[in-house]
Amino acid sequence: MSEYILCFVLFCIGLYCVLRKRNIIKIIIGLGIIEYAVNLFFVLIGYRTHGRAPILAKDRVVSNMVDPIPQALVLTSIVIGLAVTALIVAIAIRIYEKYGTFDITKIRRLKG
Amino acid sequence: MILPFFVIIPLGTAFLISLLGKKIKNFSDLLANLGTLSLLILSLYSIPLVATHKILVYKVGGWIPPIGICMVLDGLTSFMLVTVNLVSFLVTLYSVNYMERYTDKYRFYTLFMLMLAGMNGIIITGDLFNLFVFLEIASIASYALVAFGTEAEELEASFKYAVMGSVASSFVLLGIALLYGYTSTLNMADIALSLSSKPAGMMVSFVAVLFLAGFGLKTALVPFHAWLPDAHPSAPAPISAMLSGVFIKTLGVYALCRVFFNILTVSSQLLFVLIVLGMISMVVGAFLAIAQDDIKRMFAYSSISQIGYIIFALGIGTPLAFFGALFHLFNHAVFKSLLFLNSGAIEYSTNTRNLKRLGGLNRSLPVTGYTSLLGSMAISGIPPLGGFWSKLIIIIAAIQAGYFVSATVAILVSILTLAYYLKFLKFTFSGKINEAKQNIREVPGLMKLSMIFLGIICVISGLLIVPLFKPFLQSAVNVLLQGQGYKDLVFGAIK
Amino acid sequence: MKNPEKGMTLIVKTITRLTVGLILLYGIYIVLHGHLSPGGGFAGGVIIALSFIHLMLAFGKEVALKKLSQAKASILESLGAIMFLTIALLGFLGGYFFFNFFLHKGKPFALFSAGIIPLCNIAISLKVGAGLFAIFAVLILFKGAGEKE
Amino acid sequence: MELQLLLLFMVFSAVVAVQIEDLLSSVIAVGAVGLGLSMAFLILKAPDLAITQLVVEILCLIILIRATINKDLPLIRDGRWLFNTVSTLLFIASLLIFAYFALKEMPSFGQPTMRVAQEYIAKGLEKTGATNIVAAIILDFRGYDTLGEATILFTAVMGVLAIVRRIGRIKNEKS
Repeated sequence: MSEYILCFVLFCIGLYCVLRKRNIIKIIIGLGIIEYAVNLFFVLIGYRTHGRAPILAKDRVVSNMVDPIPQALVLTSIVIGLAVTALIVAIAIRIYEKYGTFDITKIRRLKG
Repeated sequence: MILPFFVIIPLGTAFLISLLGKKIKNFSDLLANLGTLSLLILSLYSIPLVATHKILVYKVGGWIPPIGICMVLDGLTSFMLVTVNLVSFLVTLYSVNYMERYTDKYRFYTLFMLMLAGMNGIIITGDLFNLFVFLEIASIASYALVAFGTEAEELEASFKYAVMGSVASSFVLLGIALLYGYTSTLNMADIALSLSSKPAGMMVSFVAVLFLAGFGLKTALVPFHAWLPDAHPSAPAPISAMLSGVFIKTLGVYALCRVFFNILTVSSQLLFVLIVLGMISMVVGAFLAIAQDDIKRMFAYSSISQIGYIIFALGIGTPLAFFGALFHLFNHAVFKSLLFLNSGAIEYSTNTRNLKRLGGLNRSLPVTGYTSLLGSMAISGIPPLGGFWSKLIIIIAAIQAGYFVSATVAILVSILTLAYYLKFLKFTFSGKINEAKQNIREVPGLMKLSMIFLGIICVISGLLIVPLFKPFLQSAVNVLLQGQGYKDLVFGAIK
Repeated sequence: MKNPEKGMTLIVKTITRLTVGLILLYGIYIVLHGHLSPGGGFAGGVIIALSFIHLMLAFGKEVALKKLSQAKASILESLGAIMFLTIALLGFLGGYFFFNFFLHKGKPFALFSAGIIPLCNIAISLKVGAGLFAIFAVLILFKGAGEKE
Repeated sequence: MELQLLLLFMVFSAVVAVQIEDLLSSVIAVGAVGLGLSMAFLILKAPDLAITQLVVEILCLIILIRATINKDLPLIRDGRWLFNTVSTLLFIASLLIFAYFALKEMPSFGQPTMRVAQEYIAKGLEKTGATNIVAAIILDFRGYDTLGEATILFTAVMGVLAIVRRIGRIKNEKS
């Protein structure tokens, strides 16, 4: 249980960073932390006490494997995180070029 | 089986366009249009399939669900496929000329087809994690497309949208993780089966709240709407049409419907939350729309307001309300894409979209003028256009269910809608023509063609409630109504 | 990275020359053994991309782009994507999209086993490696042309 | 026990990354979170993920440092919006409390249900021929997901290439 809670705390720290910080890079960092927390949560769900990695060995039978599905899903999720980070960093670099700052309170041509 | 082709065709075209688009002239135009046309034909072909089989399940890789991923074709799927692919075909037709104004047109088509692949993937999938993957494909493509013009405002809007969208995706993924931990499966029907054998508890409501936050952000319901009025106007007009017309409906409304009504059994409190959110969106969107001078921003706020109608109707939860919601979804997809394409045409010929600097365009842009008139009349609910019937059904459903106040609000918002569309028409098309805009010409033929098509659909979409065409909509409504029956149908079809 | 045109000091360059081949080799190993041991196409692809990025950071962008230009990387990426889609489409030979169409799955624990899985791994690694390299090259090149200093 | 310590370390680094005023330090602190995550995957018996997370983390770090380095950035201060901070904290706290009660209904840590996963473990080798069950899942049982994953990366690359175009529009000669 404590593992789950700590994982959620990590999620909330990321959320706080995204909602409250006024710097583009900090917001990207916050998104990264959220993504870490979700990935970690997935793997925590699949963990089995004294389990073994889901890879078959040549010479012995492995009986108590951890759940392989979350690992497969998280692999996909990590890639998604990387893709989003790369795209947002590209946008951020362009914004820096146009506005000369990373501070979103100074980037306010749109009123939304 | 046709189902995998809804993903294979757009993906294949996207990869080919990115490989060859730069080298061969006009190749990307041709291939993209062929791709969307074939998708439209396939999606129309899915209607008789659903009518005969009721539900079809395709097992990807030959693995039986829940071991493998399955694709499901039922009434709702077919309805959404027709809506999405109809709009996307007309939009690609329009882009052929419109996107001449931008550089690197082939990249536009690549991203467009990827976004389309994502949306089709979301619609046809029967697996929750797969839904998330395709949701991300569509979202990432749309983040990039919003910034396609690479002006400062567009980048800023895109950044805002990307951050909000990523947070929404994280909420959805967290919800999926919790559901997986709780039920130990990912197949939607299997999750429904597993949940039905467990006692109702906090878990399901927590997951429902997470999904509501995630999909609500993608739908731009009012507390989460801040990104939409920036992102939709910043995109090139064809993309605005796609985003407002079908994107928020696929990623938001469809996914929400599927998850809430077919997988989780949603409590009545949560449905009431939907009603409240829908009503707030309706009112706030309409009031903010009146104050706008930028045509596209006005339309974007209007999208929030109209999505409010759909969510409101879904929250009521009676058969008639579902019917109204889906009917309005289809109508809104048609007329909002028409209006955004019109705004693109206005911008194309006059280089501005500020209402204050326009006027008297009706003489020089007759096609745009008349189709905008049709679109505006349809969205504000003038009989006998499609929009009138869908709003009428929603209001009748609200009265039947006893929500008198909400029904009154819905009528008032409808009048407000008429007011701001009249403002749009008055400032743009009637009155004295601006001196500097004397010698503007009508937009190229393909753009006209796609606007005329959408205008015609606007007029005849009211026919969807006559008995001949009603089964198309009714089968989609039945999917929502059967609720938990979804899992039995899917498992029945596997065997 | 003060001067991305020229690269870093001699020490870094010498060590890079020694290690970059090994990193590339390790990436290829991870890709090919994806179905037997941890790793797989994605991780391997990232390692391959990292080896080129390593080259770019140490020697400057000219050297790295001579080995693999941005346009070529873009084409390779599209090819990888098409290859993966083709493998998936070939599944229709067995009747289903994504069907593992090798009837004989090979001997367990052998390098040539598991049907389409190693082929998919190779396609993914091609895609991932070329794609990430393209992203990185673009971000570096962008800086060279865009900012004032 | 070591898992909890690692998680605490990650939470601590995350707080540092969020609160520190210097951007480069912040990026490096988030790198620490990522590497901690990689170790956590190893402890949780997910070697595939550990490798992937490690290499992805390195790449992310390079990209992020690329975005921050060589720019004279002022230190970040925020604080004026006290009310907003309090309301955000309240929102997050209510989310945590809600999550706590929901998590009580989960199967407890270390005992997953593994209804569908059992099938993969039992039949994975026989049906696909791959000894790495994770590889068998991502490329055979759920290969369609991986097609989506590859497409996401492709989309991101196309998106980056589209966004960094120097000239987005062809200006109309009249205006």
